[in-house]
Amino acid sequence: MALAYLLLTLHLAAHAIGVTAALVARGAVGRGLVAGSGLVGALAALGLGSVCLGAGLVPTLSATFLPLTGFALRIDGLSAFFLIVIGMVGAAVTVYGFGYSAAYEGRYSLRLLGAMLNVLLLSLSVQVMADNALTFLLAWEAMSLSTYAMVLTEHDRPGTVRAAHWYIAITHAGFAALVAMFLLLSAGELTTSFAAMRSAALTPGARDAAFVLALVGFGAKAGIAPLHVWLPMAHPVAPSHVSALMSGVVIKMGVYGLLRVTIDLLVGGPAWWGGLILAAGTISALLGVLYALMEHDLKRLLAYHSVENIGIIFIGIGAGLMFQSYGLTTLATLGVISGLYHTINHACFKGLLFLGAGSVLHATGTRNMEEMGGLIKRMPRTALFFLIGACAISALPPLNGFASEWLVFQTLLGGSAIPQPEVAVIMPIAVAMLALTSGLAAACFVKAFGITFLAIPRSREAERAHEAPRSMQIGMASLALACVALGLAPFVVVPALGASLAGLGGVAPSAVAFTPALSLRVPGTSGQMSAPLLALGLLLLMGLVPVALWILGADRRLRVGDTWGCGRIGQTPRMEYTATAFAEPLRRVFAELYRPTRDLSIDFHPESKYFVQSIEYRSEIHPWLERLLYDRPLHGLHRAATWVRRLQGGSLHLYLLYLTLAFLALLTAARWWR
Amino acid sequence: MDSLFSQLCVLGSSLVLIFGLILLWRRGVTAYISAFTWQSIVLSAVAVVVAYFGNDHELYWVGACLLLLKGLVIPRLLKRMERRFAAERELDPYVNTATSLVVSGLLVLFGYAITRPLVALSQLPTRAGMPLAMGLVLVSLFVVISRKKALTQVVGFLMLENGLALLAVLGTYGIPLIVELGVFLDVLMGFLVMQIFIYQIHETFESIDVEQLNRLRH
Amino acid sequence: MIVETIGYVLEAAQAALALLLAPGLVGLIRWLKARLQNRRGAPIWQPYWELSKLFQKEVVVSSNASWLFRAAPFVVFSSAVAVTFLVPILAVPLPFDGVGDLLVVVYLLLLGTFFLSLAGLDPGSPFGGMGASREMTVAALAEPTVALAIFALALSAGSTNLGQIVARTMTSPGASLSPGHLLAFGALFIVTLAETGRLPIDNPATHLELTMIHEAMILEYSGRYLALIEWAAALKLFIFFSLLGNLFIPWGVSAVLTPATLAVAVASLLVKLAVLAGVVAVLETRIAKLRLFRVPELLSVSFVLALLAVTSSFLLR
Amino acid sequence: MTTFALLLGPPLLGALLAVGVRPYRRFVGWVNALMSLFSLGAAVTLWRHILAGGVVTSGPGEFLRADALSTLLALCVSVVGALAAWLGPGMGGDDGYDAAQSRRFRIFGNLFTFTMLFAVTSNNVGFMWIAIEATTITSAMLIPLHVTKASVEASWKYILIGSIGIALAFGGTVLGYFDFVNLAGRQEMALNWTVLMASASRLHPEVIQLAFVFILIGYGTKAGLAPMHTWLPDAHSEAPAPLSAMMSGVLLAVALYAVMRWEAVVNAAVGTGFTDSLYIALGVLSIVIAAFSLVIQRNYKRMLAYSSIEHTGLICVGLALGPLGTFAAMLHLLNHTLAKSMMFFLAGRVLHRYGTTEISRVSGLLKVMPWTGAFFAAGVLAVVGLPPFGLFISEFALFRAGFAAGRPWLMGLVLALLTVAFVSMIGHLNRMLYGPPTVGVTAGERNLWPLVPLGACLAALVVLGITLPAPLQMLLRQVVEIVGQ
Repeated sequence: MALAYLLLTLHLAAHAIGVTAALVARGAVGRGLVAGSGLVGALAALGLGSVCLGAGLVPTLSATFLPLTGFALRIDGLSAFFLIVIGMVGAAVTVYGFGYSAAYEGRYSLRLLGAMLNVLLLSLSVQVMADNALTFLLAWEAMSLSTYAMVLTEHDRPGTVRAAHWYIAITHAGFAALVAMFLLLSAGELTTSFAAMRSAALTPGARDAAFVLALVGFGAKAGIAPLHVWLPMAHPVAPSHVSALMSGVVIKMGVYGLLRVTIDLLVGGPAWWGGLILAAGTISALLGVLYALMEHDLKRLLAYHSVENIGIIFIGIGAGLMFQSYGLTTLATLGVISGLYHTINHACFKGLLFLGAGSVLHATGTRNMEEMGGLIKRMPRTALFFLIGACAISALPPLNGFASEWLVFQTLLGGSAIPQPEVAVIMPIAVAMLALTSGLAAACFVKAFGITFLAIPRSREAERAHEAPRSMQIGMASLALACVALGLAPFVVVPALGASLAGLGGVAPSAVAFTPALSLRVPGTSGQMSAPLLALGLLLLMGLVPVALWILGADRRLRVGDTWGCGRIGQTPRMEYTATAFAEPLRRVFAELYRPTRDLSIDFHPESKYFVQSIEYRSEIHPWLERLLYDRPLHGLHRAATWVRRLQGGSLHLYLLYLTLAFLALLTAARWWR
Repeated sequence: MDSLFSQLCVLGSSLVLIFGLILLWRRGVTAYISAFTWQSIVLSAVAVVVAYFGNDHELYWVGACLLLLKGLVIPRLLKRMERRFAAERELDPYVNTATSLVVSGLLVLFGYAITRPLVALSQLPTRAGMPLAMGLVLVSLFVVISRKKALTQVVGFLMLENGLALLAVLGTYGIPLIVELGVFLDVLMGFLVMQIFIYQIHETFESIDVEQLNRLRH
Repeated sequence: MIVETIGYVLEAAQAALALLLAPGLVGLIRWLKARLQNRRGAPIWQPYWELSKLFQKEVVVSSNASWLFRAAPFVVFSSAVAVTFLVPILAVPLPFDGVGDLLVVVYLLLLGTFFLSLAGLDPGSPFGGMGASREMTVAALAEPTVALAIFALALSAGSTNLGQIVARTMTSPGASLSPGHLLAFGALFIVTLAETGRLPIDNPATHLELTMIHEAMILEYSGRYLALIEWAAALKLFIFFSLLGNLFIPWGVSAVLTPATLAVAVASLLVKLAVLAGVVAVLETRIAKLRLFRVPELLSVSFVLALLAVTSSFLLR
Repeated sequence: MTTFALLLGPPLLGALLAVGVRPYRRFVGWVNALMSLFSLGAAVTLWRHILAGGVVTSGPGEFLRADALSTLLALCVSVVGALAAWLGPGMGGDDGYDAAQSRRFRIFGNLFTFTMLFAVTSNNVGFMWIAIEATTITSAMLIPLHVTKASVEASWKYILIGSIGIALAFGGTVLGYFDFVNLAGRQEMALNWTVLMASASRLHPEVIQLAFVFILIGYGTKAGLAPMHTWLPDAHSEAPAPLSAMMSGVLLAVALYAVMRWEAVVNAAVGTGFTDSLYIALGVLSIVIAAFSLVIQRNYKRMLAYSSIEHTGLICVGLALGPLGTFAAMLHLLNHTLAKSMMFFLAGRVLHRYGTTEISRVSGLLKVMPWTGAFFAAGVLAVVGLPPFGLFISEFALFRAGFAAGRPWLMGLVLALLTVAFVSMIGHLNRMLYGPPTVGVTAGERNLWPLVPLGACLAALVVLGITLPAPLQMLLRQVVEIVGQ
C-alpha cells in the first residue's frame, strides 16, 4: 500500500514538475524536461495501476480543498486498468514527443504544448481515479481543454481552428450531458460521491435517463457514431504524438466512463441498454471503416479507424450488458473483458500507428497518401513498426488485435444463450457486421501501408524522406513491443482484466475462470485459442521453409530487374496504383452509402472521338449522414438566432414595448396567482 | 367630512388622469407641455387636500415641492427646449388617436382590475383614487411607447412619475418626507441629464426624432 | 503419453498429407474440367511438375520491391501450412485442437491474403495493385458469410473448436441434414469459390490481365517464390474442401486411433475431395466468370444463406 | 461609523477633488486610485466584522447597515471601483482620453461608485431606490465620453429605459410601504429594511406580490433581465472600458441586490413559490435570449454584454433554487464580477489597439498582443464556465442545487442553452485569436502594467476555481440565511 501511495505521489509530482518546466525552460532542455517528467509520471501511473491490480489494492485519497464536494480519489480495479493504459501510451508518447516537437521550435508555442501534455496526462489519471462527480468532471474538462489547446498548436494551418472548434463543441455538449447525468445519479446527495450513487434509490425513468445521458456524453468523447464527426477533423490536425494520445487514450475515457456508470454506479440495467450500446457500436464500427477506406489523408484514415475500433469495444461491452440483464453473468463478464481487452489493444496499436503516421509526416511534410510511396526503403524502422501496427489493427494473428477481436466474437457467439430468439438474433447480425468490419479494416490497411510505404515514391518529398530521430523510434518501438506482448499473452491479460472488474456490481468476475495454461479458453461458449503456440508455430514454419528449400536443393539465384509493364520500358510513379484506385471496387460496392458525386469531362481529339486529349475526373464523398444529423439542426439554430437577433432591432419604442408587456404579464400573473 | 375628502380626492385624481388622456388626442409639443403642467398643478392640489383633511403636515411640503418643481421649473425648461426645436413641433405618433384612446381605456380598466386588492385592503378615505393613479401609470407607459419625439417621451416619463406620486399620496399619505425630498432631487437631476442628452441628440443627429436612433442593433 | 505422441505424429502426417495432396487436387480439377470440355487435359500430377520446375528456376525481383516482397511467400506458405495442423483432416481429437479454432483458421488465411496483397503492391506494377485491391475486396466481403457460417456451426456444436464441431456432428449424424447445416454448407461453398479464386469469381486459368484477381497480384513473382505461392494456394483449396467435407459431413473421420479407422479416414477424405472437385469442375464448365462488380451480389447471396442458416438453427434449437 | 466613512468617503472625496481641480491634473487620478484602496480596505473590515458575528450599523435609526449581503456587494463594488480608479483615464500615458474627458470620468465615475456603495449599505429601501436611480444618472453621463452617434444613442436608450424601469421600482417601493402602513400605521422608520422584515410575515400577500412585480421589473431593468435588457448591449458596447467593467461587473449585481432585499420580504410574507416562479421565468428568458444572441455576434463588446445577460439570468435561476441555489448564485455573482470586469478592461485594450469592436476585423490577437490575447482567451474560457476558473464551480453548484431541488428539466434546458452560448463564444474567440494580424495594426505589447491588476483578478478566479476559502464560505452562508428563507 505504501508503494501505491508513493507511486501516486510520484505521478502527481512528476506531472506538476512537467507543467512548471514547460512554462519555464526553453529549447532542447525544456523539451527534455517535459518529456522526462512526462515519462516519469506516465511510468508511475503504469506502476501504480500494475501494483494495485496485481495486489488487489484499493487505495483512496481525499482532500477537502475542492469546494462543494471535496477532492476524492479511489483506485479500484477498473481505475487501475485504465491507469495502465494511460501509463503505457503516455510513456511512449512523451518520449516520442521529445523528438517530434523539435520541429516546432521557434514556430509554435512549445511552452503551451509541453504544459498541456502534462496537464492532459494528469487529468486522465485523476479522472479514472476520481471518486466523486465534481472531481471527475473537473478532470474531464481539464482533459478536454488541454487537448483542445494542443489541437490548436498548428493554428496557422487551414482547418485547424475549425477542427478544434468542432471538437470542443461536441465534447462540451457531451460534458453538459454528463453534468446532468451525474446530478441525476446523485439524487440530491450533495457530496456527489460515487459511493452514494451506487446506493441511491432511483426511479426506473431516472435510471434510463441517466443511462441515455451517459451514452451521449461518453459517446461524444469516445467518438461513437453519429457523434464521431470531430474525430476525423481534430485528430489529423493535432501534433502527431497528441493524436496518438487522443486516439489511444482520450477517447477511451468515454469507454471508462460508460463502464463506470453502467456496471458500477447503476449496477447494470435492462436489456435495451446493452442493445443500444451494441447497436451504436456496430454502426460505428462499420461506418468508421467504410469512411476510412475512402480517405487519402493518412491521419484522417487512422481517425476513422478509431471510430471503428471504439465501435468494436462498444460491441463487446454492449453484448456484456445484454447478457448481464438476462442473468448470464459469465458471458456478461466475458463481454466486458473483451471490450476492455480491445481498449488496451487499440490504445497500443492506434498509438503506434499515429506515431508512425507522425514520423511519415515529419519526414515528408504531407499527410496525403497519394504523394507517398517507397518509404519502406527510406525509413525502414518506421515502416516495420507501422506494419506491426497495421497487422494488429487488422486483427491478424498472433498480434493483439486478433486476441481481443477473437474474444469479442466468442462473446457474441454466446448470444445463443439468450432465451428470447427475437433478441438473440441480434447477435449473429452483430457477428456478421463485425466480420465485415474486420475484413474491410484489413483491406484498408493493405491500402494504407501499401500505398504509403511500398513501391516507388510519388513525390519529391517522399523521395527525400528520412528516418525518424532516435527518440521517436523508441516511442514507436515500445508500443510495437506492447502490441506483440499483448497479443502473445492473453492468458495473462484476461485474468488481469477479470481482476480489474472485481467489486463492480454489474458483473461477477468470479464466475469466469480462465485456464492459466498457454491457451485461452472461453467457458460457456467453449472456444480455444493459444496465441503463443500459434506464434511459435508460425515462426518455426517460417524458419523451416527456407531450410527445407535449401535441403531440397531449390535454386537460390536471384536477379533484380524491372517491373513488368506490358513491354513498356521505364516505370514511372504515375503508372502505380493509387489509394483512390485501390478503394474503387469497394466504393462501387457501397455506392449507396457513399453517394459519391462524379464529375467527368473528356476532351476529344478534334479529328476523331476515338482519341482522347485529356480526361478530368473528379469525385467526392460527402458524409450525407452527418449532413442530415448536423446541418439541419445547425441551420435551425441559426434561424432561431437570426430571429432572436431581430428582437434587438434598434427601436427604442419596441424596447419599451417589451418592458411594458413583461410588466403587464407579470402584473396579471401576480394578481391572479394562487 | 370624510365623504367630501374622498370626493375631492377622486375628483383630483380623475383630473390628473384626464390631463394624461388629453395628451393622446392633442398634437403638438406645446399642448403636451401645458397638459403636463396642469396635471402637476392638480397633483399638488391633491397633495394639499390630503394634507389638510388627513392632517399630515409633511404633505404640505410635498405639495409645495411638486408645484415648484413640476408645475414651474420643469415646464419652463421644457418650453425652452420646445422653442429651440421649433421646427419639429409636428407630431406623428405610431398609433392613431382613436386606437390610442381605446388602448388607454383598456389600460385604465386593467389598472382598476389590479388595484382591487389595494382598495379592498386600505381603510383610508383616499383609496378610491388609487385605481386612477395606476391607470395613469399605465397610460404614461403607453405614451412613452407610442410617441416618436424625444421630448414627448420625456413628458410621458414625467407623467409616469406623477402617477406614482399620486399613488403614494393617495395610498399612504406620502412616503416619509426625507425620502420624498431625495426622490425630488433625483427627478430633477434625471430630467436635467435627459435634457443634456436631448441637446446632444439634436447636435449629433440634427433632429430629436427617436426613430433615427437605430444604428445599434443585435 | 503414447497416445499424445501418436497424436503429434498424426498431426504431422496430416499436414504432410495435405501438402502432398494439395497440388494433386488442383490437377484433378483441371483434368476433370478438360474432360468435361472434351479435351484430354494435362495429367493430374502436372502441378507437381510445375512446382518442381519452378523451384529450379532463378528468381527475378523488381528493383522497386522491398524485403516485404521476398518475405511474403514465406508468410503465405507458412500460414497455410499452420492451418493444416489445426483442421481435422483425418482424425479427432488432435492435440493441436486447442491451439486454434475455426476463427483462428479464418484469420490465419487472412494473414496470408494480407501479405500477398501487400506484395502485390510492392513492385509498383499497376496489375499488382489491381489484383491486391480486388483480392482484398473479395476477401472482406466474404468475411461476414464465413463468420455467420461459423456461428451456425458453433450454435449446433456449442463450440468453435473444429475437433469439437466434428465430434458433435458425428455423434448425431442426422444433424448433417438439418436445414441449418445445409444452408451453411451452401454459404460456405460459395465462399470457398471466392476465397480460392475459382469461377465465377476469378478464373484461375486466365491470362488476360484486366480480368485477373489472384493472378494479377502475383504477376511479379517467379521461381521458388512463385512455387511457394502456388503451393499455398493449392493448400488453401485443399483446406476449404476438407473443411466443407469434414465439418458438415464428418463421416469417415477417425475418432479412435486405429490403423483401420485411419485407413477409412484417408479413403473417405479422398472420396470427399474427389466429389467436391467434380462439383467445382462441373460448375466451372457450366458457368462463366462474373463481372467484378457483380461479385458482391453473389457474396450477398451467400450471406443470406448463412443468415438463414443461423436463424433456422436458432428456431430449431 | 469610521468603517462606513472609509467605505463611502473616498469616492465622494475623489469626485469633489475632480470637481475642484480645473483643468484636470494627473494627480487627481492618482489620489483617487490610492483612495480607492481605502474603500477596499473598509469593505474587507466589514467582512471581518460580519465573520465575527455582527451586523454593522451606523447613523440615526440605523441609517447605514451592513450585513453579509451588503458586505458581499460592497466588496464587489470596491474591487471593481478600485480597478476602474487604477485603470481608468487620467493616470498619464497615452490612453486615448483628453483632460476634459478624464475629469468627467473622475467626477462621474466616482459618483457612480459612491451611489452603488451607498445603495448596498443603506438600510432604508427608499434611499436604496434613490441611490440606484442616481447610478443611472451618473453612469449615463459617462457613456458618451467620446461623443459619437452611437454613444449618444446608447446613452439615450439607457437613460430612458433605465429611468422608466427605476420609476416602476419606485412604484413597488410605494406599494410595499402601503402594505406596511396598512398593517402597522405610519412610522418614521417604516422604510427601513429591518423594520419591514420584522413584520414581513404579516403583510398582505396580494399587495406584496403586486409590489414585487413592480420591484422585479424595475430593478430587473437595471440588472439586465430579459425582456428589459435591451439597453444593456448598447450601453456596454458604447461605454468606455472602465465604465463597461463597472456596469457589467457590479451595477447588475447591485440591481439584483435590491431585488433580493425585497425578495426576502416577499418570501417572508407569501413563501418562496411566487418569487421562484418569477425568477425562473425571467431568468430562463434572459438565458435564452442571451444564448441565441451570442450565436451570430459580430461585436466582441456586445458579445461580453450578452454574456452578462446570460449570467444575470443564471444568477436569477439560482436564486429560485432554494438555499443551495442562493449560495451558488451568490458565488456566481462574485465570480462573474471578477471575470466580467476583467474582460471589459481587456476588451478596452483590444479596442484601443485595433480601433474596432468588430470581431471580423480583429485577427491574430495572440500575435499582436500576446499577453492581452492570452488573458482575453483565459477570460473567455472563465466566462463560459471552464475549469480551473471559479465560474465552473459556481455553475456546478447551481446545477447541483437545481437537481437537488427537483427541477431536472429546467436544469437540462439551462445546460443546453449554456452549451449554445459556450460554442458560440469559443468560436468568436478563435476568430479573434488566430489568423494573420490585421493589416495596419502594430504588433507588440505596450504598457504592460495594467495587466498586473487584471492578472490578480485572473488569479483570484483560479483560486476560486480550486478552492473556496473559509471566510468567503462563511460570508456566503450568512447571505443565504438573509435571503433564502
